Amino acid sequence: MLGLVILSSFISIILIAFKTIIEPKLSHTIVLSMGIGLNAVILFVAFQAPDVALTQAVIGIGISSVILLMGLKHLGGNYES
Amino acid sequence: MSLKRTIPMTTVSGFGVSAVFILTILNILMQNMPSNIYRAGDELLKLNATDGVANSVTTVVVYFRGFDTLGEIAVLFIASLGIGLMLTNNNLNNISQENSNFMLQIGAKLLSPVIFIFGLYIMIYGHLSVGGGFQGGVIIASGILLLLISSNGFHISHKFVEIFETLAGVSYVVIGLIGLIILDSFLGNFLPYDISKMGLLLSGGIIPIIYIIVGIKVGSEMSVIVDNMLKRNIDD
Amino acid sequence: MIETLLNFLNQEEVLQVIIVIGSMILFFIGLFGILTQRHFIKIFISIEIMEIAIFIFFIGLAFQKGKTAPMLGDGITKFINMNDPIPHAMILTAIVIGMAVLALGVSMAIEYNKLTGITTIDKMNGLKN
Amino acid sequence: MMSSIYFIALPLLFGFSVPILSKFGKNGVAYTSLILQLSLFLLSITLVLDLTTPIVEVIAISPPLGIALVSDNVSMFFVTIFTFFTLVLSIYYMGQRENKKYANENKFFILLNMLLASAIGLVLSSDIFNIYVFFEIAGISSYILSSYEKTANALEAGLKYLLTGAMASIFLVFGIFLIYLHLGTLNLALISQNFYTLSIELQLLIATLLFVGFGFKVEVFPFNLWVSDIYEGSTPLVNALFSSIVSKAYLFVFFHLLYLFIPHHNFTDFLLSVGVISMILAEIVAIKQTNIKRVFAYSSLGQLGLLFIAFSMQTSDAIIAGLYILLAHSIAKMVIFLSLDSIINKYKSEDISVLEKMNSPFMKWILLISMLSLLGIPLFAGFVGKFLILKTFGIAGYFGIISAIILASLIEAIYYFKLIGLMFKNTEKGDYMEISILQKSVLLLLTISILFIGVYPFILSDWINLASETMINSHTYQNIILGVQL
Repeated sequence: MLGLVILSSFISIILIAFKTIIEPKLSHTIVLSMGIGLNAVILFVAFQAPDVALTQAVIGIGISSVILLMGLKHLGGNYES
Repeated sequence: MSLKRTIPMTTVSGFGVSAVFILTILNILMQNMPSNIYRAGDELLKLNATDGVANSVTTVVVYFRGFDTLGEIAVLFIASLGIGLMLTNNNLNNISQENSNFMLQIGAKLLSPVIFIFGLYIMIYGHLSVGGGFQGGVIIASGILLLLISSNGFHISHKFVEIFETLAGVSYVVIGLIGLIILDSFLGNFLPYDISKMGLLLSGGIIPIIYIIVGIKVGSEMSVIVDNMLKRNIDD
Repeated sequence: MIETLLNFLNQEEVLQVIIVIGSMILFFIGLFGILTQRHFIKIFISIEIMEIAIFIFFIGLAFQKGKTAPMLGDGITKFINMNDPIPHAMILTAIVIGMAVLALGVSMAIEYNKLTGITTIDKMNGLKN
Repeated sequence: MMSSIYFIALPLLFGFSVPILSKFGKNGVAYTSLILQLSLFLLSITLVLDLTTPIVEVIAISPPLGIALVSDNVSMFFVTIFTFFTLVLSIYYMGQRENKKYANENKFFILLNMLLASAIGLVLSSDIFNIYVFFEIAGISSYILSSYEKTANALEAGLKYLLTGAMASIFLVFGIFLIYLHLGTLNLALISQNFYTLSIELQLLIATLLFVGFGFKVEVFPFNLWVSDIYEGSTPLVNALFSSIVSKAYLFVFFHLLYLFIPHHNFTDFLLSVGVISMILAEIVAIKQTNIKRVFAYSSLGQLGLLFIAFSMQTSDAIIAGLYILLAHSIAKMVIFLSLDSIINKYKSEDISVLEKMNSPFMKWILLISMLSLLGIPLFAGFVGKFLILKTFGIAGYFGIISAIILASLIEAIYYFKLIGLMFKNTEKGDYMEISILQKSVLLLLTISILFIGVYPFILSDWINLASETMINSHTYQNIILGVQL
């Protein structure tokens, strides 16, 4: 099972990352980047690193996305010109 | 050469060069897979058995590589200082001026105590199970964020948070210096640590104390960062 | 059929190959983003992707199949047959540092935008002469 | 008790306790910072005078597993000049504080001390991941310092610095991870002992990653295109810090790692050509510049290229020459940027014609002496290093390099004499420029030291010879660290 979990997480993380880069709408980009973080959490748990997974969950997904969303709000404009 | 012909050529050659580059790096990495050599971490795991701390990641973060953690706290401190410097005294529009919706207000009231208790648990039990000061501090800061965006009346006083921040930072360095004076090594574990108490809350000497200090420091820094970004109060 | 596929995937060598290829592709997606995208937010997210890629690479290759997480609990009473804790500690430090740099960068971008109205890096050329 | 840990612990303690210190009147933080820097300078002097054998300061557990700070001849050389220049800069700032005070001054002092602590940490640390942490502290405080004034230009400079710095740290940390995966240790001495056991492609990959990571900060050729923007956007006071302290710390760490990991001459030609290209290119671009900060930024890049050439040779003589150049360049750039700070504040212009307007005979002569020293005219400090490096390359038979260095000096002479000509032109001058007695004495002290080193360089030769021996010899370093038991 471990191999399958890791393989599928990698496939989804790569697809999401590619979509994140090419997505023109910026708020969608930030939400998609949370998806990258979530898959990374799954991978860290699979690699027996619960501490890193918890840190990635609270910092990588939580606070970073909040900071980026607030930055987007202050920068104004949801689309790339 | 006209522009129409140059652009596809540069794109194609760029892709070609980067493909060769990527394949070379992949080739090097695939031919040199790390073997299961005996690493410094295995030695530390052995040492950890004499330290009385159940979570060996905590021991490594706080004690064996505690100097890195001090530097990391300094990075966070400087970043928070810089954000305060950048985002003060400007007339950015307040993000949540209007009343937030009813569900968010009620949900925040119900959830925030749970989040705070969870954060405190993660912080205090960092040396026994998964988690520790960083994670707990950030969880508490996210609880404060929830309160900040849900209710209009709530605001945190930077002066009040600064007290915690200062005390935590100063006591971290002072504990390190006490170790230097008593044991001749900075951040030395000068409190008694008993192996038979492994798994209890009071075990591991200075390790849980430092991790709680780190938690307080990280929690207050992160709250200030989030608050500065939200621009709810400009009292700095 | 599925049995054999699962067993094939569970071999340690196959896992390592998946980790190296997957994380390197992720790394180069991030690099591609930095080189092609122009908006500040996109650039910061691309940097984050590159960071996550090397974190996965490191934790994945330091992981040895069959060993547990480096802490006591669930009937484990001795520090043997555990994964290496040093990579975990290093990644913890690196994640927090990355977040701090990201937050500072976003706040600088906000302030710069307030003064000039610029949101993309290619328009950032007040210092060229 | 003397210990090298105080160099890092005390600035951190100062930074964390600023809210308490600011309660003691409006000068509390400024004077505490000054006292701290003075005591760190005295501490470094005491440690240098006592230094008979290298001292290893153990943190928590003994070296191969834990982190240790090594104070030997060469690291203490760098620590001494860093503490000295920070002290000088603080005193200079105190001299102008009455008239022009920075906004949020407390934060400026925190950042200054953090930058000092991280530069010292980079030089002293013997653990590669710890070096990464200090790399980040130095980076993040430099980003904030370069956008300290919060003008559009300053913020642009800070953002550019931040983006390149974030890229650099990703490559650096990737290299560190590969080292740990394949060698199982983070200790510099153990890595140094075992690095040759890796396959040659992997060595090359790790070396490339570290070169890219440090290349952004050491300001060498492919990565230095953005540096002049940062110098233009920041205040000259901050430029003095970058030019005299931060880039020197990164340069030392880069070559320290190079000598430890790859102590043979495989990369000498490559590194020499990188140095030559960055030197010549920077000097050529400098001629056309009209912004005075940009001129000196490119001149800094050129001098760093020269330093890069000197250290790339990997021989003891070349390192001696390099250390002389480094010292002379730091002092001269300190003088130039400090006086530029006053000049730009006074005449509100950054064009090179501001030198024409400048009405202060004292400043004129100070600037003249430091520019002549940078050019390498005999009887000034810069001459010793340039002479020694030409001699070394002459003996080794690298005549291409010698002609490149002479060419670069000639180009340098063109724009320096242009600036000197502007200063001594007999045109209508602006208002008379007053500077305080404190600032005058600081500049005078630095200028006298330029002349003193130029006339009597042998006073430093014992110290510098020992430093270069220590730096080149990787076996001694391994023995020092691996011999320690707590």
